[in-house]
Amino acid sequence: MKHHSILRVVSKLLIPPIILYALYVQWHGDYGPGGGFQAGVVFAVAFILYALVYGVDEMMRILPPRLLHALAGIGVLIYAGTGVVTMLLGENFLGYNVLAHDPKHGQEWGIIVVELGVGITVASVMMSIFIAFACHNPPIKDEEW
Amino acid sequence: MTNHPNGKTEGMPPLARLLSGFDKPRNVTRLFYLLLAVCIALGLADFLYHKHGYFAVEEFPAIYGLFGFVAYAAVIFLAKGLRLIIRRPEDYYEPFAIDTEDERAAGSDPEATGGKPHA
Amino acid sequence: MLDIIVTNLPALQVVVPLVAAPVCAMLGRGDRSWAFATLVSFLTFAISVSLFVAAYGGEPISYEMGGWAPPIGIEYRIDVLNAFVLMIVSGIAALVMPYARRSVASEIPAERQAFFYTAFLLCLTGLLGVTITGDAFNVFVFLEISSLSTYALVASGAWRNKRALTAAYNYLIMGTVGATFFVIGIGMLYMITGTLNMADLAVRIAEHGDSRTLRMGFVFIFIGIGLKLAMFPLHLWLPNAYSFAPSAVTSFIAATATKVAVYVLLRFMFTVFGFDYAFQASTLENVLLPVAIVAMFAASLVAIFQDDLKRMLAYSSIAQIGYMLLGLAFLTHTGLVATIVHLFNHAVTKGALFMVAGCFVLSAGTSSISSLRGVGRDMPWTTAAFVAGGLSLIGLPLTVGFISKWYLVQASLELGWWPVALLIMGSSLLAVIYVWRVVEAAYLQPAPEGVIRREAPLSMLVPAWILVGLSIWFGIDASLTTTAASRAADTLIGSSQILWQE
Amino acid sequence: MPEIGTPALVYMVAALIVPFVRPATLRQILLLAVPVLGLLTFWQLPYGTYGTFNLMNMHVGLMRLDALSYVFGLIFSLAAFLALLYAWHVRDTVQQVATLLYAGAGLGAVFAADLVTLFVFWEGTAIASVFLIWARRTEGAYATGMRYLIMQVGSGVILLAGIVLFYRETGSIAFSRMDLESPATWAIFLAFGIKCAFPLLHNWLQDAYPAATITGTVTLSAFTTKLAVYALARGFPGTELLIYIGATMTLFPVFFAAVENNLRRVLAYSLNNQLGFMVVGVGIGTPLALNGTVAHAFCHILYKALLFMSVGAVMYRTGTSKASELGGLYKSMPLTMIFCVVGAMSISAFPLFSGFISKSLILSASADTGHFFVWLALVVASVGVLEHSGIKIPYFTFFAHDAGHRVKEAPFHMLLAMGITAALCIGLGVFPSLLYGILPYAVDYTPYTVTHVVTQLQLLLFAGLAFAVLIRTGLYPAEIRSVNLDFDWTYRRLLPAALSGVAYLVQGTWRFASRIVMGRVDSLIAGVYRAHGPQGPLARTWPTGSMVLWIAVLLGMTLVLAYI
Repeated sequence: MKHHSILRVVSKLLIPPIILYALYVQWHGDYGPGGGFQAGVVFAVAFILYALVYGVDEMMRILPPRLLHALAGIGVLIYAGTGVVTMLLGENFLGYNVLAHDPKHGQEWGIIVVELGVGITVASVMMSIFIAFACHNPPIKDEEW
Repeated sequence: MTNHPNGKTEGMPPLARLLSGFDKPRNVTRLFYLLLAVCIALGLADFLYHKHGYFAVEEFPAIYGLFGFVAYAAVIFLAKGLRLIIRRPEDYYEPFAIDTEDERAAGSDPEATGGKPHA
Repeated sequence: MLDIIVTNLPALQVVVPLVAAPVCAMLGRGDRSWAFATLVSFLTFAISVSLFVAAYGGEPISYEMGGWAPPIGIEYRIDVLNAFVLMIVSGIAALVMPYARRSVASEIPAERQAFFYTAFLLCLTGLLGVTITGDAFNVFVFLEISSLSTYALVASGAWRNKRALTAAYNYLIMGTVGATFFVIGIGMLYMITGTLNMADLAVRIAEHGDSRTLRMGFVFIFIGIGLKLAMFPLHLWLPNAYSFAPSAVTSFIAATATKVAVYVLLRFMFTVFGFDYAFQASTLENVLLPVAIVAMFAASLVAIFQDDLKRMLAYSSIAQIGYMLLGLAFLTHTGLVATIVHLFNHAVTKGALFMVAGCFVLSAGTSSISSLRGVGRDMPWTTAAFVAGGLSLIGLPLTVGFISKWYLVQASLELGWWPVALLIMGSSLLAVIYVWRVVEAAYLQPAPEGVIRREAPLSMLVPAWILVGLSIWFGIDASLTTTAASRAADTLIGSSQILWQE
Repeated sequence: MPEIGTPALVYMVAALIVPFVRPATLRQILLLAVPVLGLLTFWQLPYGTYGTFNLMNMHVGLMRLDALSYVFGLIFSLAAFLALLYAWHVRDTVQQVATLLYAGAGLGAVFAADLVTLFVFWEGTAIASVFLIWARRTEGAYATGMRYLIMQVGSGVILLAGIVLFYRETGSIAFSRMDLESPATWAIFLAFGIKCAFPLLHNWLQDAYPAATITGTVTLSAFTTKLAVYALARGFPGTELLIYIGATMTLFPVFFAAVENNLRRVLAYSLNNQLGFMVVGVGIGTPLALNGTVAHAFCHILYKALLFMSVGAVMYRTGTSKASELGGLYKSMPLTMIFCVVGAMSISAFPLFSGFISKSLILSASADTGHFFVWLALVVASVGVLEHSGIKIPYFTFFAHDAGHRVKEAPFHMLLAMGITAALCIGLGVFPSLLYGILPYAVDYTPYTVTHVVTQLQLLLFAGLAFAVLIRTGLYPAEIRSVNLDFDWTYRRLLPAALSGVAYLVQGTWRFASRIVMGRVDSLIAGVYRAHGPQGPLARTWPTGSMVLWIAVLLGMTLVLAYI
């Protein structure tokens, strides 16, 4: 890919806006269209684009699969943890009302945190899947078939 | 008890030595007469006490004794007759019948019989 | 604190394994994740036992997710029936986990075990979620969680036999078809009623009355779940999935996954579609009854000719599912009791048998019946467990299998369908044949020379024997299971209108 | 001891453990401890029903403790202990486990409060006991065991059929007094009858007991038939039919025993004859008669075990139990001889021996109720008992012509077992109140009256005199190696012969028909295999397409149904 200078320059230019857009979708998910699922995918796309242009190894230097797996788990934990916190505060599971002094604020906080968890998980799972396909390092080698 | 007299008593357990004169013909005859005497005495004893029977026939003196004697003889003779009908050679139910198999298989002491070790 | 736990038990039932799954993935090493997952499975079992105790006597427990009231929010609704199923699922999981350590260690490389247990916990989450939820769409979601993780679990058999990958892929395709049918059905229901809550659905369907869309919806849901529960001609995914999956997985999903699907079918038939007796009855009588009877025979016959023990048991499972569907097809109280009792009994029996098969795989390296010759002498306890489980499969008195058959025969006689009763007994004879084939190989044939097979480790034997013990215990004293089943049948009938017209 | 439902459990658990206990001595000690522990489970328990639960809406009670079952439980435990002590030398775990299971099942059956439990243990005794025969490990023993098993399991199957019918008639499975008025009770009666060796159903007994191992026979003699007597006493007391069945039972074995050469078979016939007394007692059904039955069963188990033990000890040392091969053994085995004579005198009902105090109860009961001919039959049978068990067994074994066996005295543990049993026989004879005190009904009976003692002695001694006379005159039938026909001839010879005759006639047709049928069956199996075999269409699982096709078919079918 070294000689595809146009692709490299353009992608370098594109990646920051993509991430920014992903973050926008993420943080406006509570009252506008969007949310963790979409944001996660868009966010992952930025890194996948990077990997396509610069190679998977480069991407894995930033985000090793181990970290991605952990992030996927952490995302779920953030989601479920919110539910547990509301439970501990005396509401039902995922009953956000108690998260702030005002139920409306509570709902907002709750959604944002939950969506964050979703977003992290989706992004890291997307990237994991991409790496799994892109790396020629499957758990079962071709010769073994 | 008519069989080859065996005067030797050595090698026998002490208790057996005590009994060892038992099968001498002279002693067997003595024993027989002793039994006869006891029987007669028992028959006569019926006259000495008041019998409590369930049935009238029991009142007859020595009826139990006579009945025992007759019934015993009857059983023997009937059995002898029966044997004429039902007796068959030992291998009648062959194969797979225990009657002709080595009985030691049932768990005899292998030393004492000098036989082969069995189950 | 205790108060919080008690009020949130229904949520915890699902949340605990759900939260545990990612944690398990992050723990890394095999042993640590195993220990953690085992702990979680015990915890889950404890929760479901307390839920069962709470639901056994009184009213159904209702739990509102996120505090949103039922028709809009998601509701978890626990009555005797699903509390019973929850207990089966989590109980089997709690027994499979201790069993899994040695079995998994021999079948899956150490660095992958953490993910294996993660998938296992997710599968457990899914199955529990399907059972506990009172929301139709939520059923679909959890069904997918359990199915997806099951695909992964089946595929993880690939380290032992590469065909597991193909089996998992086939299962994925077929399972997805089933799930799609199911979601189409739910879509149709939503189209008509505008609600997804089961209780609310029932009310609105009753108000709405009969319509073609509704019937379409019913048929799609019926077929979709039929595939998930391996109803006879739709069973093709099952033998491969069961025989190529790792042993621990097989004993877990064989004992739980299809049972949960049967539960969903019961729930939709009675609680949701309580609207049209004649139509449902005709579907049951003309489709389910023949399908069930054919399953009892065809699958048993196939089992007779199989050489692989796990495969044989898999076909036997299909036949046993035939019994459960048969009880449902009777559409009487006794029939339902038979179905629910068999649900439990078969879970226990088949769980034990697949565990035994796993022991054979561990020690003999294979589960083919011809290579199990003479194994009765090398592995007496394992083989004895198989014999006891096999007796239950046949339905001998003093085993749970007998209790199920007893109720089935009784149900068929109540209706005067004595040919069906005869067929039930006839198919038991087929079970005698395929169980006997194994017993003959294990006890009567000489062991192949030079083969060393050691008795399975205690950690595997004990769970298998616990299940065998249960299958005998509840075969002798069936009062708990039959009473629970009878109450569950009462709830089902009470929640529907279809049987009222009788 | 904690309440554990049924003492059978102790035996079952022990049977599980025993095969794994090493060394052998520890195992023997454990074995001996089992009957003691079993006894402790019900020894001090107040009367009542224990271990009750609901089995599919039927009330099951594992242990019903009342006066009747208590006596039987006691004697069964005692018999199990003595048999195990006698078998101290046996190292064969098959026999040890079988003995435990058999005794346990016997106890379980005696305590069963309901018919289902009874059935389970009833079959248990059958299946466990056959191993005592098979343990001889010869082909003859195997065939005999099979015949025995068929009869015993047949009894169980008939019992089960009876129970099912009974349940359908009455809706209850409680085991209590029944009347012979429906097919159900007749079936149950027949099942009991087979195990009790009723005439024409008796051959399994004479067939099997001589075939078992030496120690096995001792065990066998105690449980099966007495269990049947118990079951009859529980279920059919006062059934008049039983009086005549019992009277026949006391008489006919006498003749067979007189000409039988195998001493263990002689004892089996004698066992049958003794059962007759008990059955008569059940048939009369008055408290006195039932007391007599129970007492006789109690004493009988002891002295019959003693006789089997002494003949067994002789067999253990000499390797044979045939009268024609034995004789003169008192010189080698004097103690065994004395114990044998004690057993012989007990079974012949000499005063001061246990038979005297129990048999008189039944005789008196029959006379009390005015059954003259029955009473007469019993008296004749008593003479017969003297003949084959009282005289023939000890005489031909220990006296008669010396067969030349010079062997050691029986091993110590056998002597000990025999000694204890002999002591019990005499003890019960001398102190009848020991036994009378535990009988189901209050006993108002004095066995030792002048009349009774004198008449009994007359009967026995004059009969003995007859024997002496016959021996001296050479009229007594000599012991000859032979097989004597009995009713088993019908199924061991007549039936096979008849079958082969019929088979010959039918063969032609059969061959013709079978060729066609077999052809059909073969093609059917082949067809089934084509469809269901590993390569058959029904076992194909890989094509996803066919699955989708099936979904379509099923969906279509259901939709069509939905729209009709």
